[in-house]
Amino acid sequence: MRRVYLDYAATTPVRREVFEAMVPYLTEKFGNPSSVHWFGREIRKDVDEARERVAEALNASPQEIYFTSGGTESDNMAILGTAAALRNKGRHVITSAVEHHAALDACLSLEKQGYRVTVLPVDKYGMVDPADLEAAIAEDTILVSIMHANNEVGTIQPIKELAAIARKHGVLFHTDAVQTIGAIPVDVRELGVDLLSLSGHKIYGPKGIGALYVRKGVRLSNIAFGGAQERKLRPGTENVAGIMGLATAVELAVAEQQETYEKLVVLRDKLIDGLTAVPDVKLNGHPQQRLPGNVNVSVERVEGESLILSLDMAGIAVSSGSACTSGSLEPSHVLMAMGLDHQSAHGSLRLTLGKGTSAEDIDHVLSVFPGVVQRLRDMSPLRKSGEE
Amino acid sequence: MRRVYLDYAATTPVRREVFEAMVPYLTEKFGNPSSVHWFGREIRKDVDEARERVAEALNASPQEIYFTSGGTESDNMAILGTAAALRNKGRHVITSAVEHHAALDACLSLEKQGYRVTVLPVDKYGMVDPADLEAAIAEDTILVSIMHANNEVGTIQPIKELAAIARKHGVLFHTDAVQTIGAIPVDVRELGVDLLSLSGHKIYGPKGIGALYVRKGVRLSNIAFGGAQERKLRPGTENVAGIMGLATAVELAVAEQQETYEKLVVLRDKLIDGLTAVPDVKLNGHPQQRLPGNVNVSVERVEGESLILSLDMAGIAVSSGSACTSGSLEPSHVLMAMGLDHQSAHGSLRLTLGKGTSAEDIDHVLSVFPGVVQRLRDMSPLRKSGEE
Amino acid sequence: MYSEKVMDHFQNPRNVGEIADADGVGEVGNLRCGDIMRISIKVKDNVIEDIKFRTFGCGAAIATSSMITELVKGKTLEEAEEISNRHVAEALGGLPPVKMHCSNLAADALKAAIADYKKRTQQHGG
Amino acid sequence: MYSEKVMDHFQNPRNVGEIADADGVGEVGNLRCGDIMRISIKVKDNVIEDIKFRTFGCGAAIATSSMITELVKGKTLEEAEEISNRHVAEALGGLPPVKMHCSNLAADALKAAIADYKKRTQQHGG
Ligand SMILES: Cc1ncc(COP(=O)(O)O)c(C=O)c1O
Ligand SMILES: Cc1ncc(COP(=O)(O)O)c(C=O)c1O
Repeated sequence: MRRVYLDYAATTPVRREVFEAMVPYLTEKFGNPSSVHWFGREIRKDVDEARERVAEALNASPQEIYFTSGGTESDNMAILGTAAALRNKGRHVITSAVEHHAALDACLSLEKQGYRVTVLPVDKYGMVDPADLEAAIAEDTILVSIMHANNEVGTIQPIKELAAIARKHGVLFHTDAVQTIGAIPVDVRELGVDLLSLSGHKIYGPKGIGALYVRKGVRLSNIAFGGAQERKLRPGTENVAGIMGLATAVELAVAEQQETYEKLVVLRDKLIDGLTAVPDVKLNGHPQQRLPGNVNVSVERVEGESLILSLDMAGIAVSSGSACTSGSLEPSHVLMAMGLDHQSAHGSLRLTLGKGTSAEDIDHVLSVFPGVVQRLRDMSPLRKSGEE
Repeated sequence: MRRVYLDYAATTPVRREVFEAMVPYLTEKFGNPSSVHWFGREIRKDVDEARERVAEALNASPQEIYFTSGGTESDNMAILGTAAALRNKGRHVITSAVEHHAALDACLSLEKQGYRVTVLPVDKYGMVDPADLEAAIAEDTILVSIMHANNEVGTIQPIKELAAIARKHGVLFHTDAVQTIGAIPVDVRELGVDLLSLSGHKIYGPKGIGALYVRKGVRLSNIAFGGAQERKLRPGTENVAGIMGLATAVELAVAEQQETYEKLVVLRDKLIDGLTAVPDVKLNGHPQQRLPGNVNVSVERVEGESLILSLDMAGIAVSSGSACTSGSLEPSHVLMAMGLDHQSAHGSLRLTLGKGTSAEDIDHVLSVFPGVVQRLRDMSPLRKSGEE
Repeated sequence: MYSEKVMDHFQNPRNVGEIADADGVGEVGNLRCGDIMRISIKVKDNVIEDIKFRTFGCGAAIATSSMITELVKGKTLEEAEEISNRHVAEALGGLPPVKMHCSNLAADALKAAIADYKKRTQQHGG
Repeated sequence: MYSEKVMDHFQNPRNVGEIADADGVGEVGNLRCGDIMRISIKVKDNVIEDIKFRTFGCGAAIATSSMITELVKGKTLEEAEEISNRHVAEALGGLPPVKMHCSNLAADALKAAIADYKKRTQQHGG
């Protein structure tokens, strides 16, 4: 069966160059970078170099890069680490309603410790209004965390503008750039952010590795305890192979960003046009301020998981904001925050494009999609007003 | 130059079988185990199977195994997770003075949150006295965390006895088994522990992966926030390649434990005899209750880092509890807790044996060691009483 | 995630549709939770002669709907009423724990259809 | 971790030992911190004619000891006194940040030896 993978926002295959960068560290180069002897020093040098390469790709300096176990830990470290470090300065944190749970839940967890958390609303495209941020900043605000682009609907936030507002008020600004590295430009100085999270496995790197950019001068408290690794901020023997893979992945993603963008946008728009040509299929997310690889649609009168499964049986791998894919009863908090009704939220479908996506893949999906939708609609008790 | 690696307690090379178990997950098998479609389901099945294999090796059940980013995170999760879950039951935690910093510092961090922490002393061999534990348990004690065997001096604690005392008082018991898997038998039911940490890179697995055993019925609070992975206890996309590698590493380590033990003990004792034959070189740690691969000696009148460097220049990789290897001014908290004087603590040397160690390696070390010591002693202003 | 049986019923659902002159119709679920099931039955001599379903819902919801129609076709009303969520899940070779609520819905929809039939016949009869 | 220069001085330390009939001896550090340095000097016409060290300490401690003896040999006491920790570290091509305290010790030991020499000559002279 022809298999078409359109779930690059969930995870990406490790690219050849990344795999090859990792292999030495899973075979002969096995030392512990904390060791004083040759076996350790050899690795320390390589890890330092990897840090430099990641820094350079983001326009940061090496001392501003901390390696973590993934995007989730980066978000947690940024949010919980600054909140703890600044607890005597203030206890108010601002985030948005469409954040990834790694950021949103980290923020909300602070409520139990007596912090106030403001969750900014978004418009129907999933966009935060800078005026809302301006209005939400109070005397005791210490941190704003708003993602660079959303993983479900692809909406790109006006981070530069938002970060400038925070800076004006002397408030730290964190952004989750897990979905934007390699998709759109990510330059920490240009964006003007204080903290920025990224993850390996979304950019053709390995799973279980990520990084956090922490601007020089920003102090975090430890959220984990142990050895002195990562300048005492992130204890635990370094995932050396992962770090080497991440450096290569970040470097290549950034180098190829422009080219990737141009290629994907064309395929994305072709896919959007084709899908929304089916009756009662509507695009979710921002029509322009959108990740080049993201397509998110709501298919009326059909539930998302049944759509995924049907497409999967046809060899097409996609995902959904349907509650039933998450094991909860509530559908995606992102779609709900955008004001979708329950039917549209349950009937959402996310198709995300990447390096391996071809025009033939899109054609294939568009040839399969109408039949799958029709079949499920025939099975559905919901009817279009006026129908039957 | 002939290179002899005698720092297996710091980290181990990834064994061939482990590397091969990982490769598919760094190449074609790239799906996200949380995905509903085929690419995800394929991986979910493999991760579930890996969990079963780890569980079986420890005599646990699969639902009792959680994958983490390493030994440090496992220790943190066990200690901070139970402390938070039981905060309304009591706020007293007991640990020992020779724990790894990942456990000790996690315990001590609780003091800031209003917990009491009792740090049990050890005898001159680094051993905890069960009577001390019995005496320390109070009404409000919720957790005891004592390591299975020490990473610096190799002393094996009487965990079964210690855990029984905790159980008798209805107190949870955690043990850090990072150094014991594959070295001595580790059976969670036989040991009678509630929580047990392990790490991949100490057992010929990859760095950046570990696991925590949590006995059925023991409830932990989240210490990280995000997705629903690892039954909502440990969020973040799974390090799939790491998990597959870890499962193979644990399985092989346990299968070969007896054989490894028998081989290493012989080499270890030969090394101990040879080193301590040099004047004023004394063994640290327990003479019998000792890891099969651990040798730790104090070399009087010589500082540890200078010893490591000198041996390193001769191609021999070892480590030290010297302050100067850790960048602090205080030497190893383990050696100090055992009552060593500053000179002996600063002059300690750890040589740890493993799979690759041969009798020729030991001979080589023993042929180099006396000269190196002599040279540094000649350079030292310290003199044996009566000398010069 | 799903058993082969579930996938078979999802892929080839039995008895999809609506009985035009049904003797009883039951609809349960709501859009909030993302599951709606409608079951219509044709009853003759106390036996479920025909049954059809329409479902908006996940794979498990569709499979349990399909399975329950197979299980009760030809059964008496009393036998049909005894069919529980557990039976449906078992007949499907098990369901993932997070999906158990879907099998509730199928049995509930069937019960609602039988209740509707009884109400109608009581009205007719009484 | 260490520069090549540091490793060279560690591996081939210059001027190790003790001057039997030294004009000044300085010892600094303590066992608690794991560093002890002893420097002995021979002075003629206000110039450091010979210098030797003995050090118990890490690689950096030994290398800085060795380096400082090279730096001051043949220098006047005034010139020698001007040598700071920074100079020693720089002459070694830099030291890791955590090791900077070791270079303090070397300069301190030299200062102590010069002070000892001055004390002795003052006693003789006065
Ligand atoms: C926007 C965003 N943030 C954070 C994460 C978490 O990253 P990881 O899976 O590496 O922990 C993801 C992906 O799952 C994501 O899409
Ligand atoms: C006893 C012990 N516990 C915990 C750890 C930490 O494990 P990891 O480096 O995988 O975080 C180590 C090793 O560094 C160890 O030896």
